[in-house]
Amino acid sequence: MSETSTAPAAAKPATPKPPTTTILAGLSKALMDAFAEDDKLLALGEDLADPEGGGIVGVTNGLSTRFGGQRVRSTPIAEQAIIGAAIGASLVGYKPVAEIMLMNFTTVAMDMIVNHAAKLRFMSGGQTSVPIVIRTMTGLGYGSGGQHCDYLEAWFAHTPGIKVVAPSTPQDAYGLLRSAIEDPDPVLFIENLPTYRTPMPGELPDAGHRVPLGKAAVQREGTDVTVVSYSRLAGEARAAAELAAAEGVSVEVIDLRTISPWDRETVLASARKTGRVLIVHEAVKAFGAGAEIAAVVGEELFGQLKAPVRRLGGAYSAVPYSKPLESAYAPDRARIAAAILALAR
Amino acid sequence: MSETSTAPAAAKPATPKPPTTTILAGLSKALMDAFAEDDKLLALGEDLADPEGGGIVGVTNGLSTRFGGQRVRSTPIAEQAIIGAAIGASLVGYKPVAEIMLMNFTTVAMDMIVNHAAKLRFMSGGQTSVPIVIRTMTGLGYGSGGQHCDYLEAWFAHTPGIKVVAPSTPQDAYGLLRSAIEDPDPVLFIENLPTYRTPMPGELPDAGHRVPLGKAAVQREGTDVTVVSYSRLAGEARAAAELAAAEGVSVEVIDLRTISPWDRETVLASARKTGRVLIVHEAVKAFGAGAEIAAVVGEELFGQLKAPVRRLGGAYSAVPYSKPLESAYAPDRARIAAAILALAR
Amino acid sequence: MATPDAFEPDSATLLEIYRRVALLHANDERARKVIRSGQIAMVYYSYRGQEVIPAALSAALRDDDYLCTIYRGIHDMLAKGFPLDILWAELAGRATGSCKGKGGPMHLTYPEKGIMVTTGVVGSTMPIANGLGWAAQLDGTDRVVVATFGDGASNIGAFHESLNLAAVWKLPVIFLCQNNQFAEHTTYEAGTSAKQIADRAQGYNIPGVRVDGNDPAAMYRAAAQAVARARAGEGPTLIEAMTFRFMGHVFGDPDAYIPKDMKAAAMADDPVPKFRARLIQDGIATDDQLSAIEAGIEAQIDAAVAFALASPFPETDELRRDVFAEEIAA
Amino acid sequence: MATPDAFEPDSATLLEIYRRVALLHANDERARKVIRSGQIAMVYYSYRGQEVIPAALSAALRDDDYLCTIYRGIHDMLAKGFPLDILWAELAGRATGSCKGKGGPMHLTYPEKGIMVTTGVVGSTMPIANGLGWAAQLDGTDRVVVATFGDGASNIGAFHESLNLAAVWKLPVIFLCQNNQFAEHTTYEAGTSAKQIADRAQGYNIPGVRVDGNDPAAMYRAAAQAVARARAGEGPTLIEAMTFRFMGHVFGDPDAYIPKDMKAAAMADDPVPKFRARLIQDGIATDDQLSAIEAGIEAQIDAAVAFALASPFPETDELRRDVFAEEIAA
Ligand SMILES: Cc1ncc(C[n+]2csc(CCOP(=O)(O)OP(=O)(O)O)c2C)c(N)n1
Ligand SMILES: Cc1ncc(C[n+]2csc(CCOP(=O)(O)OP(=O)(O)O)c2C)c(N)n1
Ligand SMILES: [Mg+2]
Ligand SMILES: [Mg+2]
Repeated sequence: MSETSTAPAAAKPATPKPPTTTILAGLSKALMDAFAEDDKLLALGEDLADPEGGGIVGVTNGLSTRFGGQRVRSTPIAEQAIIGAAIGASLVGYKPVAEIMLMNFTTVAMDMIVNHAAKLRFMSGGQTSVPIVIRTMTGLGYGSGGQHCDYLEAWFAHTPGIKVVAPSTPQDAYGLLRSAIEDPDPVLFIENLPTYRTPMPGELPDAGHRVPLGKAAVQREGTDVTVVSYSRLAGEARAAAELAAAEGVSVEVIDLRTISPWDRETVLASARKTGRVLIVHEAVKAFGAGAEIAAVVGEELFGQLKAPVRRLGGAYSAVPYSKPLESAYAPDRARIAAAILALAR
Repeated sequence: MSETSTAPAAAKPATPKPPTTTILAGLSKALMDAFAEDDKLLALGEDLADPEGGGIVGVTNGLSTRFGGQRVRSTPIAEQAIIGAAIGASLVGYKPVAEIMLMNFTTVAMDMIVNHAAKLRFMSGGQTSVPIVIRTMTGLGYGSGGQHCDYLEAWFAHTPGIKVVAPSTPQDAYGLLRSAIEDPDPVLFIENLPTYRTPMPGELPDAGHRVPLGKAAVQREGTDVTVVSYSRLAGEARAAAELAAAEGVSVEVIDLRTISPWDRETVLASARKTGRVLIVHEAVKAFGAGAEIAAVVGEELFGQLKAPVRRLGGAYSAVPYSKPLESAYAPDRARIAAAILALAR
Repeated sequence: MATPDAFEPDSATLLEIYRRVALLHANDERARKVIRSGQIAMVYYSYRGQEVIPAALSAALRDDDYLCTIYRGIHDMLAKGFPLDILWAELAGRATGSCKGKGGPMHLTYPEKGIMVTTGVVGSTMPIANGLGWAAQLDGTDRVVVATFGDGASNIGAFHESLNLAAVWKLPVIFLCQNNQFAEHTTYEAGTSAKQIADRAQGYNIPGVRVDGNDPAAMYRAAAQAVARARAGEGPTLIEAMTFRFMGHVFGDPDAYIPKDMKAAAMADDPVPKFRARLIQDGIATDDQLSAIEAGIEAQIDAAVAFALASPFPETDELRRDVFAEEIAA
Repeated sequence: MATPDAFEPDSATLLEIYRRVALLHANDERARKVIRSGQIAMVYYSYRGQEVIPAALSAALRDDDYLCTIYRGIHDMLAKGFPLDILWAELAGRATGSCKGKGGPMHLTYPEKGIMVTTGVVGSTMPIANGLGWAAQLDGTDRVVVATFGDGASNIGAFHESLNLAAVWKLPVIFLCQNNQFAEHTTYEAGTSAKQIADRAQGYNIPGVRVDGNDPAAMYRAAAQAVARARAGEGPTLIEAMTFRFMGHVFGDPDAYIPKDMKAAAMADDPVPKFRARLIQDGIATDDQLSAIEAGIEAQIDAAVAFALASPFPETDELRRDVFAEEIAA
């Protein structure tokens, strides 16, 4: 905006810069809008309220000031207590959004998440339910080493009773978080830390925007190869598709958005069309979420594919510190593009 | 034995009953033998020492009496403290065998297992290592409901730096536990509780017996269908193979024994031979360990299989209490046999 | 804050506590009988010997107060008002059970009486109880929450995180440790470093009270004082109620790890007949009155067991229900 | 047990403590300078202001004692003898680093000086320290183990489980809480219910000591007493060492959540120049002597940084090494 208004009158009219926004802004607006609409919403987590800076990255900035310190509470460093408090409040009508700062710290709260949040509806025969959202951030790229950036979505996808969501755009971040909050069951909501502030195309959606859980997005249409991904690497897959396009390969890019339950119909329809599927995630490849997708595609489209289903994922090691190792650890656009070309060949 | 000695002299000579033993006996002997050979071995866990009954099921019965209460220690109910103590002692030359009573209780120790035990060798650049064994039991069949019998092996198989083992026979229980103890890295050792005391063919191996980690067992040869399984369901698969044989289908049964790293060569060789693969586990099917195996078989043998790779696994729910539901939850020999026949058709 | 004496139970309260004790006692006897008879197979954690604790506690609670309890918690739930018929149907795994047979004895739930969570994981009542307390705070009600747990559970991380959070947030939660002196087969001393568990309260700057849980009046006073404190918005209390479990850890446990004289002494001091005799001696009730109460209870249990055994098992379709709000596709 | 006075540091010890303080101080200044200069990019948790704690502690330790420390732990490690060159090479992610560049600033390890674990997960030093203590017990040595952690970490489950186990097993472990009054952006009061963290020791029936961690003599006395107790087989001690972190939580933290006057007061009371002035005033060292020590340290750091920056990065093959003892196939 400032660009057009400050342009000298004589200059040729500046093409307006296409609007951009960020995932961080999408998440923050989703929380603000949702809290404004439903006074049963709560938020809790370490450093989450404004006296503590409104969240270590600022996603919840302003929330406690606007909605009060009783509804938006910073907690001690005690992840079992955080998830337990969310569960308890949710059993009697509240909708807490709990934050586990980094996904690796879910490891100290797995009992609450897996044995309790995910199971209480079933074990109580439907008498109680746990409509909570657990927001957590992760992702490599800033040299945090082995204990701060794992993608552990496969653990939770393997856990009946909890849904798993991971957006890759600001608009999806908004729409998925709103849907996760409205969902009657627990949702694990995975945010990529390194791309929080990356400018991405488009504007922030308005308050009516929702992205349904369980529905993938075909972010780019193509005919030769289907790439299935989610979270940050969906963005890398889109970039890789452009690289492949330059080599004459037409790529369809599917962002799963919801990892569990995942959108079989959309993936299978695309796979049927292209006959070639590549699945990409930052999590360790072995026993990762991609394995389930590959297994289902292979089973459902037996004899109909033109090539084996391929997977790219994180290396089989802890995430390394040193920059060259960290860069080599997970697929990037170049490696994805190379895999696409190899598949198409 | 008593049968032959008490048989009346005049009766026709009784065919000697083939010897049987149990997984429980195999595990106990493995611990006894290993402790006798290496005084760096330690054991710790809840109720594990003899004053506390030598373990809630008796696997460690007699161990503390024989090797002393300093080496074999009962602990408070504190799974993080248990695994932490094992890790610490292992860093400086001891080889602790830690027990997490039930696999669902690994949920309170995931940080120690995943962020520490599995990663310290890598993160220290090989300066330290964590040669521990984590024994844990699980499995449905005794009405313990939603929080006491999950199979969570897929979580650990997805974690670089820790191996995952699950025997289905007394001899393998012995040989795998000895190998796990001797392994220089952390091993998660999964024991099936309901079959601890089931009489199984064969005798207890002697102290030299080892089953190498990472090596599957072809427990039954066949030509039409390959069934890949482990833990209790490997036994059900063997029984199912007999049922299928009666219908004229020749089944090869592979017991993986080690889930991570799993024996690709053996599985792929069998799959190449039969062209039809069924993977069976008690864990939830969705995003289970079977998905990785199906994905790899589908990828490696693309175009060479006669039928899609099929998987059977636990239902997508918490484990139910009520007997009919519990029985319906996981595959049994009848369902496995039906799946084999459907595949072979 | 009023002293415990301000919470002395009157005769009517003591009689009401006894009614609950008698119910709990009879139900435990019956459960073990039914298992022995083979009518119902279940993993059963007898609370025999611990009846007075929840009976006295619940007399200080309202129906709309919340409870989170554990595998050894049927006494807690019955005292709080869990209906016998759907309890027994659940124990028998029937479709008519409170949880449609899906939960079983370790996961009994009955929100109508505030019985929100039963867990089989040691320590896990406490983090969830805090959330219920937070809700009560937000609602602006004076509801209180009780989280019960064992002595062994006081050594697990969830205990610590929960008491700290409850104290910092001043939550209306009562942390009730039923110290039966054993955790499975492990003695108090082998697992627990504190001289007494109540000492741990100091680490959270909250009241820590040790009480003879088998003494109805003492237990009532301690509970009522903690309830009053919570209702007044003054925050959590840790109660350590001393008791003993007569039947070992789980049904069938030969309990060789319990010193014989310790067990004999505890059983000789059985709180149930002792309380009964006391009521008669103090003129609060006659033997006949108590016998009538007990007979009524037996009849109710008879009916509940019969209801349970006559009920159908759930359909296997139930595996697809209650995983999420929406039924899962077959 | 001897009183703390029995552990009064002599002049030589105080000078040795200062040598370490000066090293820690200079290294932190350099680290922030190197980051600002862009020579090394890293997530850096400055310990500026907390130098006296590990300097005094380590003067009471032997090389063969064990240490488990945290992301904010470079001061602990340097004081324990971590070599500067492989420290800096690791910070720079080089193949010559102590962990071949794989661990980085949050996972520094150097077993030769007993530096066994550095963790980035709050609370996780403590469970592992117990295992090292168990090993020392089994070995029959009088080695001790120190687990350091922050005030915020005293609220997580691992703290509780670890102190309890250490107390029950009488392990030679010192639980050293560096209470800098903030956990990330959260104040002590907003996260911690105890009046003081040392109070929590009572829940484990072990000594709990609160000490001014910025006072070299007081810190040394507390540490030496705990070490003596551990070496004598009398079990663990909880030390709460009061301090302040001058640079916020992580490099770049604008620390708006810290009350300005609180920070100003703390920085005006900077323990490093204060200690230095004290040594001169007490005639333990001259300004020149101390300046010479400081200059020597600067030269060592210069050399270490140069070594680091001149070292090669690891080969990507390293991803397959040290996952297991045996290298993983490509
Ligand atoms: C986290 C966890 N670890 C271990 C167990 C196994 N377990 C079940 S009950 C029990 C003993 C609990 O003792 P206590 O807390 O004293 O309660 P009590 O059974 O005596 O009532 C143990 C160890 C469990 N259920 N959960
Ligand atoms: C289990 C866990 N939860 C959250 C975090 C994120 N985190 C890193 S440092 C920190 C604050 C720790 O405060 P304190 O223990 O006082 O140590 P200090 O940083 O002040 O030295 C938090 C919350 C973590 N690393 N681990
Ligand atoms: Mg107990
Ligand atoms: Mg701090």
